Formats: sequence, structure tokens, C-alpha cells
Amino acid sequence: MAKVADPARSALERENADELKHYYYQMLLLRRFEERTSEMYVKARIGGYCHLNIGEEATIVGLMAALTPDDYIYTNYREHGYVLARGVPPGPVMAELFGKEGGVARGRGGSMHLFDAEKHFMGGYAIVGGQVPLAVGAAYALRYQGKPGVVVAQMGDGTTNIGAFYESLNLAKLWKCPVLFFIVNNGYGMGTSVEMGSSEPDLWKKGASFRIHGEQIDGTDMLAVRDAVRRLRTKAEAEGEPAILDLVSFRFRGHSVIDADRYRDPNFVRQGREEHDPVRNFATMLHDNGIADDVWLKAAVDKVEKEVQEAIDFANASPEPKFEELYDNMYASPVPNIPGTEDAMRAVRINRGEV
Amino acid sequence: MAKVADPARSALERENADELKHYYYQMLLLRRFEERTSEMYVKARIGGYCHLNIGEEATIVGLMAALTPDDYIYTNYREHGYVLARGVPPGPVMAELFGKEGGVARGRGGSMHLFDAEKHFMGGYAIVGGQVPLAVGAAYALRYQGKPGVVVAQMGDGTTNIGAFYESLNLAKLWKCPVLFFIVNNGYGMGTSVEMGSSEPDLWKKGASFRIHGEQIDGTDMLAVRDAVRRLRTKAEAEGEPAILDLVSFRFRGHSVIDADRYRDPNFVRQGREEHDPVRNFATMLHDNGIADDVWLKAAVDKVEKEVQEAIDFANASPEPKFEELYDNMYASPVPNIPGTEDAMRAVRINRGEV
Amino acid sequence: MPIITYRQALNDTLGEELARDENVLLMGEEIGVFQGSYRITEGLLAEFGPKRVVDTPIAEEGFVGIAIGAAMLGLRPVVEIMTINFILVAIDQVVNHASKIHYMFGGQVRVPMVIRTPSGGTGQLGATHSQSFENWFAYCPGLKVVAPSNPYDAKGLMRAAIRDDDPVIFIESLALYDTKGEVPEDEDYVVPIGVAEVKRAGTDVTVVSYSRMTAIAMQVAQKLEQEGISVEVVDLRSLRPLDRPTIIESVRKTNRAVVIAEDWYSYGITAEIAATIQEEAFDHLDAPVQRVAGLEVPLPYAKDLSAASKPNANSLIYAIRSVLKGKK
Amino acid sequence: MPIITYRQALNDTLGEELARDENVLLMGEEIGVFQGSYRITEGLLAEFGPKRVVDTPIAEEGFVGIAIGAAMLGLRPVVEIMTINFILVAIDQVVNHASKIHYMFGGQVRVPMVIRTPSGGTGQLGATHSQSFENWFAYCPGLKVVAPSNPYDAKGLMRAAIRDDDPVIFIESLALYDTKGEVPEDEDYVVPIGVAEVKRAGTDVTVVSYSRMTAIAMQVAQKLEQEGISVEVVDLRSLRPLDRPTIIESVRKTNRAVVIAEDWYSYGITAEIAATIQEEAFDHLDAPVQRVAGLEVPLPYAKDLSAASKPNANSLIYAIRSVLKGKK
Ligand SMILES: Cc1ncc(C[n+]2csc(CCOP(=O)(O)OP(=O)(O)O)c2C)c(N)n1
Ligand SMILES: Cc1ncc(C[n+]2csc(CCOP(=O)(O)OP(=O)(O)O)c2C)c(N)n1
Ligand SMILES: [Mg+2]
Ligand SMILES: [Mg+2]
Repeated sequence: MAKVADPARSALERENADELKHYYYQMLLLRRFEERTSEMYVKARIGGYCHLNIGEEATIVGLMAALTPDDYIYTNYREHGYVLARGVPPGPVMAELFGKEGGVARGRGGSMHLFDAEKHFMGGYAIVGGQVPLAVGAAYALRYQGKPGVVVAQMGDGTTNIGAFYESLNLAKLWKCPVLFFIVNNGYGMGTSVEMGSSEPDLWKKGASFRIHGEQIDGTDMLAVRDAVRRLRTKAEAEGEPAILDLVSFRFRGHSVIDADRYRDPNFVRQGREEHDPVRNFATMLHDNGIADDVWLKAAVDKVEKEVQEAIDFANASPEPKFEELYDNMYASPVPNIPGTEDAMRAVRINRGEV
Repeated sequence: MAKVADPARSALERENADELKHYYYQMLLLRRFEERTSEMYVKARIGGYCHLNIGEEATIVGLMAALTPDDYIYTNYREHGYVLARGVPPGPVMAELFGKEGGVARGRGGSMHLFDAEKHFMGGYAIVGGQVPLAVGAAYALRYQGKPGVVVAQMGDGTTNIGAFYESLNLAKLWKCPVLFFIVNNGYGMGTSVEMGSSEPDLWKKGASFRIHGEQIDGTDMLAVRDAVRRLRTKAEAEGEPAILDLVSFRFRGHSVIDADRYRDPNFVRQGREEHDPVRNFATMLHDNGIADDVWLKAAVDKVEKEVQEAIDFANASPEPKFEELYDNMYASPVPNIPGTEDAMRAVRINRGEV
Repeated sequence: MPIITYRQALNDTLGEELARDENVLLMGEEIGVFQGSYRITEGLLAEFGPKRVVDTPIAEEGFVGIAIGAAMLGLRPVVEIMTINFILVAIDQVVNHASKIHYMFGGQVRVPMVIRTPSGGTGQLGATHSQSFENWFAYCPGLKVVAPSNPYDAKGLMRAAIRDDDPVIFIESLALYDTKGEVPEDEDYVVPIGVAEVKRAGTDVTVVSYSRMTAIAMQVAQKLEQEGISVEVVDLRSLRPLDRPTIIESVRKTNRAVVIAEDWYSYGITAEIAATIQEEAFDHLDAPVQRVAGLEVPLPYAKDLSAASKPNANSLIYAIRSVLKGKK
Repeated sequence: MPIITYRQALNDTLGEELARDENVLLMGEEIGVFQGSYRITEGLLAEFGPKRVVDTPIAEEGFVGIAIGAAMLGLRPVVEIMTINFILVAIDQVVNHASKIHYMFGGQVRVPMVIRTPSGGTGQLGATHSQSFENWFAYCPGLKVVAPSNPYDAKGLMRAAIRDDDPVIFIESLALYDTKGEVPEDEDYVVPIGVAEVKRAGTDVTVVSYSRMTAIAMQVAQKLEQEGISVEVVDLRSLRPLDRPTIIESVRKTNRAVVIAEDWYSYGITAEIAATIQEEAFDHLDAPVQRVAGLEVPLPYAKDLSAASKPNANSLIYAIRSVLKGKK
């Protein structure tokens, strides 16, 4: 009888070491970017609402590792990491958080509304559920135009209770749209637990009323996420078969940077961070399997530290948007009687007490 | 081995003959009321949109036979029969369709917006799905106040595709609201078949994403409807356990009185009327089981004919609403600066060219 | 020039645009198999097939959102909302999404789509089926809102709307569908968005109107002419952007203005027009701008009450006479 | 009199009304366990328990509809919508249902409920989180809409709203929550719905305002006093019903008016007020009514652009000076 190999290890053996290291680097980048972002918020370099991906790095990097350049991504407002992992340089992302002209949305969007047309990152949206029909619409367009690719509709657990989500499930299945409903299940919508919000707390089962297949995946296991997405995206692309992915992870901090997280037991949070840290766990895995040694791991930390600092420097150096461009891009097709540069300057001067 | 009795017949033996006859009378009343209503519409005595219950009599009478006076009913705009079967006299119902002061809503509501507070008929609503959260809210109030009874959220098959329906399912289950989601499945939403509208065409399964029990029932079998409602309402009242009832019936006519029904094959419609006429089938059942003879059946027809004619006479005799009362009931709590009788009269005189 | 109905003008234009550009598609409830609740899309499913003419379930929020997302990838959806009353369940997608996507994301993506829907109410449709909400959309930067009053403009504005790269709300009216007017056959004209029209020159008073109310204004103008009252009628055609210069120029000439719209009086369309006129033509005004609009009540079903709650020729004439009081 | 914050005034009043009437309950997202996104409901779950303070899932259409249905059976729900931007997903329930049920059904049932929500935007919240939609609700017959500018009115209007038998939209403002003012301790006063207040008497010009803009108007009035300009400040307090007599009386006295609101300029609140003034005080006006409002753009995130797009003391002062031009 043949000796049974350790499945985890034998699985790892099929992986490419450089790829694994790159995944780790990406997760590290996301983590550090968010840590510095929260610093910058406290220093008032960033305004508005600001939501971090800390604890969700494996979910994000796993997703991006499985997508192709043809694919499109729609997310909620907790999206910094998605844009970075999709390959947008950290500088313009941080510049957007700073509200600078060099930002990915020219400083008009901010933390909740990142966008990169070239990378097919179709936007972070801040009305809960609003991005879901949009994503299905993009998938509808791919099918209509006979183009390859799928669309990811990212959302949080709390979002699965709003009507737009259910209407989207029905229409996606009915019209064979190649879309993946990617539920980042961090256990809470602000202070509301999944059990408080959903009569069916097993979110992957929420496709049952629509004949949509669902799976629960450990959102802290980057390779598991990648493999599940690969499998389901292939089916979605080939057969126009939508699917639900329920990615379970742990929210390391409050809902947003300003949330004191008073409603969660500190011990529960401490323990969660201990047990469910995707970045540290991945490092341990690389190390214990002899894929990366301490020297490389340390170097990766330094590399990321430097890149994020450069992003902050880029953001600081980037110019403020110009007042005279206030009305730019309000309309894509200019028509008579819409405001322009002069209107902007006049209004701004009055507003600033300069006239 | 004991001889097996005909289940249908032995079931019938447990029924009270007078009750059965009353059910038949009610179905006949609904049928005739709607036939005359469509006549009155063609004669322009009735305006707006007008939707008939023809073919749905067993569903309606079965429901009302199972409800108690404590229960509340919310419906869509196809509701004439519900109001009649709940015991509201035909006169004020027809008067409402005529837009008269003697109507159940003082002529303000019309065909789509009937109401009777005393009978707990909480309104016909005309925004698809809009009545569903309202019904759950009424059930929520019963539970909050510790009162007996359940609430019926009536809707059509096409309504099960709108977000409000799904949000309502989740909240009803989560908050243990004694509500029955009563889906009148007549196969179509206007010209859209169930299959065209729902990725899960077995509507009774739509509770699956919410852990809500559902059942499919022959909506043309009055006794089957009554028994299913009795069973599920008891559970809802006792345990706050909502349920979905999928009542399959056949739509005899177009969507509304003015719909030419061009999209359904005439043979299909003819056959459907042949096979699925709940009123005629019930008469046959009564007759074949010796519960009612031809004389009684003929007398029932005459009685209904007379009552509906009296309803039309009542409606004709009822006065038009007064212009000076235009603003009555716009607000329940009067406050300064809201329009009143004088404003109404002034505006109306101008509008009619009298000044 | 051939004389056709408003309905026909829309039906023709939708067909022509479907034929012209394969990225154009129609979406909505009952537009295909049913051939349109008001027959605006009649025959188009048969001609263009289910890929181009898409029947939707009753899920406005979902399919309006889908249209927006599809537009972001280059399709040009023309969505029918059966009546404007039903757009309330989808308004988050229109206002919080469609109107902001181009600007908020720094101009990286466009949302070329049209939402067409009849507004207003006649024929005892009752409180929930007779409303006007075009003022809500006209309020929102990022949207364009048009409301043609006649078949010629219906065709020209529909062409402009479909070819425009921004989300356009296209306001129709049940009561206009059967009205007729001249529409050139082969000429591929467009009516520019954002430009009003002086439909009738006059010297005594300016009546500002749009959609169905312009039709009423034209009748009234004709009637009063016999009494020697010369009425200038401005048809706004676009509510956003609003063509203030055309309105102001007219009022500076006539020195008197009446604004008529079918929506509710307070906070309705007429408020913006009246406010604009007093701002920019104050010294030219010989009388306060009068507003004619719907009575502020959930529209009752009863025939006479219902009719008495909507503005008509009588209420317009009354307003015109009152602004003309004291004029010699 | 004790001086407390606007937030405290609301928190106190909600607690007092919960204690006074067991049919009153609070519903909304994050109002209980989280203690309120803006801490308006802080401590109330602990004090009154989960039956009276109900945390909801993110399903505004559903729970607003549930509140309406519950109100029809005699409960008096006070619903929090986290910010007015999110009410768009529930607006069908508010406008097509709550506002019509009492009238449309012939007065047989009442809908005693309050929807409280902060409107407007400060602090770089961006295009989707900084909007004002009170004009949409003020447009709808059957609704009442109030917007207190200070702690005293916040308390008095909240009491009035909760005890009123109609659906009341209660407009708050994030920027007002920390502002302070005198509020009597034991006195059970109410501020009547539908009544504006002259907050400051003046002779040169009337400034019509509400909510956060009233606070700005008061500061400006004080500042200009030193220059010898006497500003009368009217705080509308209610947007529907609108207290036209108070506005008109003031303008007839001062002969000049500026209207300020934070919402977008065109088709916003200021349009109705300006239109009303020119209608009813035309002969008393020495200058056109000036409107001060938000710039018409999806609010950009960038700090300076964002700030420059909202009305402030500078824009109000500019408008006041222009209506006073030529006054001797
Ligand atoms: C329609 C709507 N309602 C409420 C909000 C306020 N809100 C913003 S994020 C959030 C919680 C969302 O939770 P979840 O979907 O789990 O995403 P997470 O923040 O946990 O990633 C809420 C209630 C909103 N933005 N939109
Ligand atoms: C939100 C909304 N969208 C569209 C409509 C137009 N409409 C009225 S009835 C109806 C079909 C409803 O079908 P179903 O739920 O099956 O009820 P039935 O008429 O068959 O009884 C539609 C689309 C509406 N009233 N409300
Ligand atoms: Mg979450
Ligand atoms: Mg049906």
C-alpha cells in the first residue's frame, strides 16, 4: 500500500515558488498600505469615510490571482486593496485618498470611489448593494458583445440583505450573465452580526431561491480563494453560469478608521487577530516549507515599507485639483447651458470671499 | 383488509353542506360581480385601470374561509373579490369603482385602492411589491402588541421578482412575524410568463434563501386552499413562523379590462377556461355529491344576479364626492398652513372656468 | 411633410436607432411580447429579436442598474419605465449611480443611456399612477432631462438622447401619445438637448411650458388671440440643462410671464422657472410671475375631483388675465 | 436654562417619548448595539431593550415599509435613515405609500411615524454621501417635513413629530449635532409643525433659511450689524407645510430678500421660496430675490473643491450686499 503524502504539502509542491512569494508580497503591500492609510487619516491627510482591508488580504490577492485581464471588477467602498492587487501603482491610489489631481479619480472620488478603466477596475461604490446590478450589467454587456471574461460583484456580508442583491441574482441567472457574487464575509456590517442581519446566515446558500450555486471558502487562505475563483470563473465564462462565493474572514479593526469598535469584545478581537491573520499565516507557510527564508521575508517587509512611503510622497507631491476644472467631466457630451470654467471661478471666488 | 374509501368523498363527508353551499355562493358572487364590472368599465362608469379576479374565485374564497376576524389582509390592485369575500357589501365596493362618495374609500381610491378598516382589509396597492413590507409591518405590530391573528400579504407571481419581496421575506423570518406570503400564481405578469420572470419558476421554493417554508396549492380547489391556509396560519400565529403559499390558477382574461390578451394563444386560453374554472367545477362537485340540486344552483345564480344589480343601483345612486372636500383627509393631524375648503373651492372654480 | 402621432414618432425613432447602431438595445417591462403597455415599442421585437428588445421581470432597480453597468461597457440601452411612478424603486440607481459615475470617477467612463417614461396623469389613474417627478431628476447634476411636447421634438430629442453619452431622462405623456404633428421623413435631424424653443411669438405675455402643457398653451394662445391678447409660448423641451437665456429674452420682451406645469405646485418645476425669471428679468417685469400647476393632493380617483386637480386651459387663461390686469 | 447639544436634545427627546408612550419604538441600522452611527440613539437600547430599540439589517425599503405597516396598526415608529442619501432605496415606500394611505383610503387609517435623517454634506463625504433631498419630500402632499436649526427646535419639533398622526420627515444635519443651545428642562413644550420663526428682527433685508444654514445666517447677521446692515433672519423650521405668511410679512417689511439652502441651486428649496416671495410681495420688492445654494455638481471629494461647492457665510454676505446695492 502506497504511503499517503501530506495533501497540503503535495499541493504546495505543485505551486511555483516565485508566484507564492509574489502573493505574499502583494498581501504585505495591502497590509502596510492600509496601516499607513489609517495613520494618514489620523493626520487629517485623508478625509471622509475610510474603510480598510486589514484581515482581508488573502481574499483579495486570491481573487486577483485567478482573474484575467479581460475580467472586470466592481466593489464596495472597502476597496483600496483590490485596486492595488489588480496592479494599480500605490502612488495614484494614495493620491486619491489625499484628494489630489494625481489620484486614480483625479481626487474627485476619494477612498470610497477608486477607479481604473485600463485595469478594468470599474469602481468602488458606497451605496450598499448599488454596485451589484452594475456588475451584472457589465457581465450582460460581455455576453451581448460576445467578449471573453467575467465580472466580479464584490460586496460585504451585510449587503446580502438588500433588495438590489436579490434582484441581481434573479436577473443574472435568468439572462446567463458571467458574474461572480463575491461576498466578503467579515462577520459584521458595522456593528451588526451576520446572524442579526440574515435569516439564512450561511450566505453561500442565498442562491437557493434562484437556482444559483454557492460555496463557502476560507477567506484567509489565499490559495483556496484563488482556486475556487478559478474554477467558478471558468464555468461562468463558458456557460454564463453565475455563482456565489462566501469568503469567510475576520475584521481586524472597526468598520471604518473612526469606528472605536465598542460593540465587539476585545478578547474576541484579539483572538481573532491571532488566529486569522492571513499575512502572518502565509509567511509561516512559506518559511516552514522552505520556500522563503528569514532574509527574504525581511527584505519583502523593507521593500513594501519603501513602496508605501513612496506612495505617500507621491501623494503629497501631487497637485490639488484646480478650481477652474470643477465642472470638468460633469457631462461627457457637452450641450448648451451647462456650467463651465468661468462659472466655476466666479462661484469659487464668491465662496472664498474674494469678491 | 379494510376497503379504502374514496378520499375525496370521505373528505367531503366531513364538510358541512351549508358551508359548502355558502362557499359556492361567494364564488358565484365574485364571478358575477367581475363580469358586470367589466361591462360597467366598457360603459365608462368605471375609469382608470381595472383588474378582475375571474378564475381566482377559489383562491380568494378559500383564503377567506380560513381567516379569522382578527386577521388582516393586504393585497395588490386585483382585489375586488377579496373585499367581497371578506364580507364587505357589494354596493359600496361597486360605488368605489364608480368613484362615488358611498364607495369604500369615498371614491378617492378607485378599483386599485379598496379599503375596509372594520373588516381588517388594509388596502389594495398598485405599486408592484409595495404591499408586501406593509403586511409584514402589520404582522410585526400584532406581535409587538401581543395580539392574536396573522396578516396575509397577497401578491401575484410577477411580484416575486422585486426586491421588496425578498427584503420582506428576510425580515419576516428574522423578526418572527405572523405573515403568510400568498402568491396568486395565474401564470403571468401582464404578458410575462413565470418562466420569463423568475429563475426559480417553482415560486413556493423562493423561501429557500430565507429558511421560509413554502407550499404549492391548486388555487382552483377552494377546499384545498382553505385547508392549507388554516394549517399555515395556525403555525404562523402560534410560532411567528411565516410561510409562502403558491396558489396556481388560470387567468381567464387579459391583465386588465383593456388588455386584448394578444400574446396568449386563443386555444390555450379557451382550454384553460374549460379545465380550470373553479366556479363551475365546484358546482359540479356539489351536484354530483348530492349536496345541491339544480333548483338550488339556479336559485343561487338568481340571488347573485340580483345582488350585483342592486350593487350597481347603489353605486349609481351614490353621490359624487364634493369639491369642497377635496383636501379632506390629506392630513390626520391638522397643522397651520395646510389647504382647506376655501382653497379647494377657489381652485376648482378657476379650473372649471367659473371665475 | 407626413403627419404622424407622437407614439409613431417614438416607435419609428427607436426602430431607426436599433437599425443604425447595434449597441443600442431596448429594455423594459412588457416592451416585447406584450408590444408595450402603451404600444411605443410595437413590432420592434418581431423586427429586431430578443437580443435587441429585452423583456424584463418586474425588477426596476435591477434592470436599470444592469442598463447602467452595460452602458459603462459601451452598450447604449434605452430603458422603458412603464410610468414614472414606478421609477421610485429604481431611483437610487439613477441618482446615486448613473448621474455620478462619469464625474466621480474622474471622467474615465461614460454612461450612454436613456430612460424613457410617461409622466403626469389623466384618466382617473389615481394617487399612485398620476404623478410627475421630472423635477426630481432635473434637480440632479449629471443627468440630462428632456420632455418633448410634439412628434417632431419627440423624434429629434430621442435621436439626440440615444446618441448622447450621458444618462438622459426622457419624459413622455400618455395624453400626448395620440396627438399628431408634422415629422420630416428622410431627414436625420436632431433637436439639441438644452435648448428651448419659442413656439409662438407674442407681445403681451410669455407662457413657459413643456410636454403636454405646451399643447394646452398653444390652444390658449390661439383662443386669446381672438380677444386681441398676444401670447408668446416658450416650450422648454429640456428641463436640465435649462435654457434660461431663451426664457429671459422672451420675458424681457413681453414683461409678463405665466409658468405652467402639470406637477404639484410647491417645489415643482414652475418654482424654478418663476424664481429664475424674477432674478434675471426683475426690472422688466410689470407683474409677478404667475404659476399654474397641479393641486397639492394625492390625486383622487373620482372623475371630477381628479380632473379639477390638474391644470387646464381654464386655469392658464385665468393666470394670463391676472398678469395682464392693469395693462393698457 | 441648561445648554445642551443638538445631539443631546434629540437623544433626550427620543428617550422621553419612549418612556411616555409604549407604542413608540425606534428602528434603524446601527441604532442599538452600535449606539447610532452619529450617537443620536446612544444608551437607548440599554435603557429600553431590543423591543423598543430595533436594530435592522441593511434593507431600508423593507424596514421603512414595515414601519408604515406597523403604524397603520397603531404603533408610532421613529425610523432612522443613517443619512438621507440612503433613503433613495426606500423612497417608494415613503412617497407612493406613507404619504397617500390616509387620503387615498378615504381617511380610514392613519400613518403616525417619523423618519429622521441627516441631510447635506460637510467633511469630504463625497458625491454619494453629501446630498440634500428634503425638497423631494417637501414636494409631496401627505408628508410633513421639518428641519430644526437648533437644540430647542430639535426637541420641540421631535416631540411634535412623534405625537403627530401623519408621516413626518425629520431633517437633521451632521454639522449641527455638536452645536449647543438653551433647552428648558422640565417643560413639555412642542414646536408646532408648519410654523416658521423670525429668529432675529431686522429692517434692511430678510434672509430665509433652515437647518444648518440658519446658523450661518445668524452669524452673518451679527457680523453685518457692525457695518450697520440690519438683517432679519427667518428660520423656516417646516418645509411642508410651508409658512408663507411669515416669509411674506417679513419681506413686505424689509423689501429685500435672500434665500439660502445647502441643496443644489436649480429646482431646490430656494426656488420655491423665491417664487413665493415674488408672487406675494412683488410690489414690496426693491430688488430681485437672491438665491444662495450649492453648486450643481456631484460633490467632489477633494477638500477645497468640496468646500467651495457648498454655500457659506461668504456667499451669503455677497448675496446680501448685492440685494442692498443702490439702497440709500
Ligand atoms: C443603502 C445604504 N444603507 C446604509 C449604508 C451605510 N453603511 C455603509 S457600510 C454599511 C455596512 C455594510 O456591511 P457589509 O456589507 O458587511 O460590508 P463591510 O463594511 O463589512 O465590508 C452600512 C450600513 C449605505 N452606505 N447604503
Ligand atoms: C413597481 C411597478 N412596476 C411595474 C408596474 C406595472 N404593473 C402593474 S401590474 C403588473 C404585473 C403584475 O403581475 P403579477 O404580480 O403576476 O400580478 P397579476 O396582475 O398577474 O395579478 C405590472 C408590471 C407597477 N404597478 N409597479
Ligand atoms: Mg461585513
Ligand atoms: Mg400574475
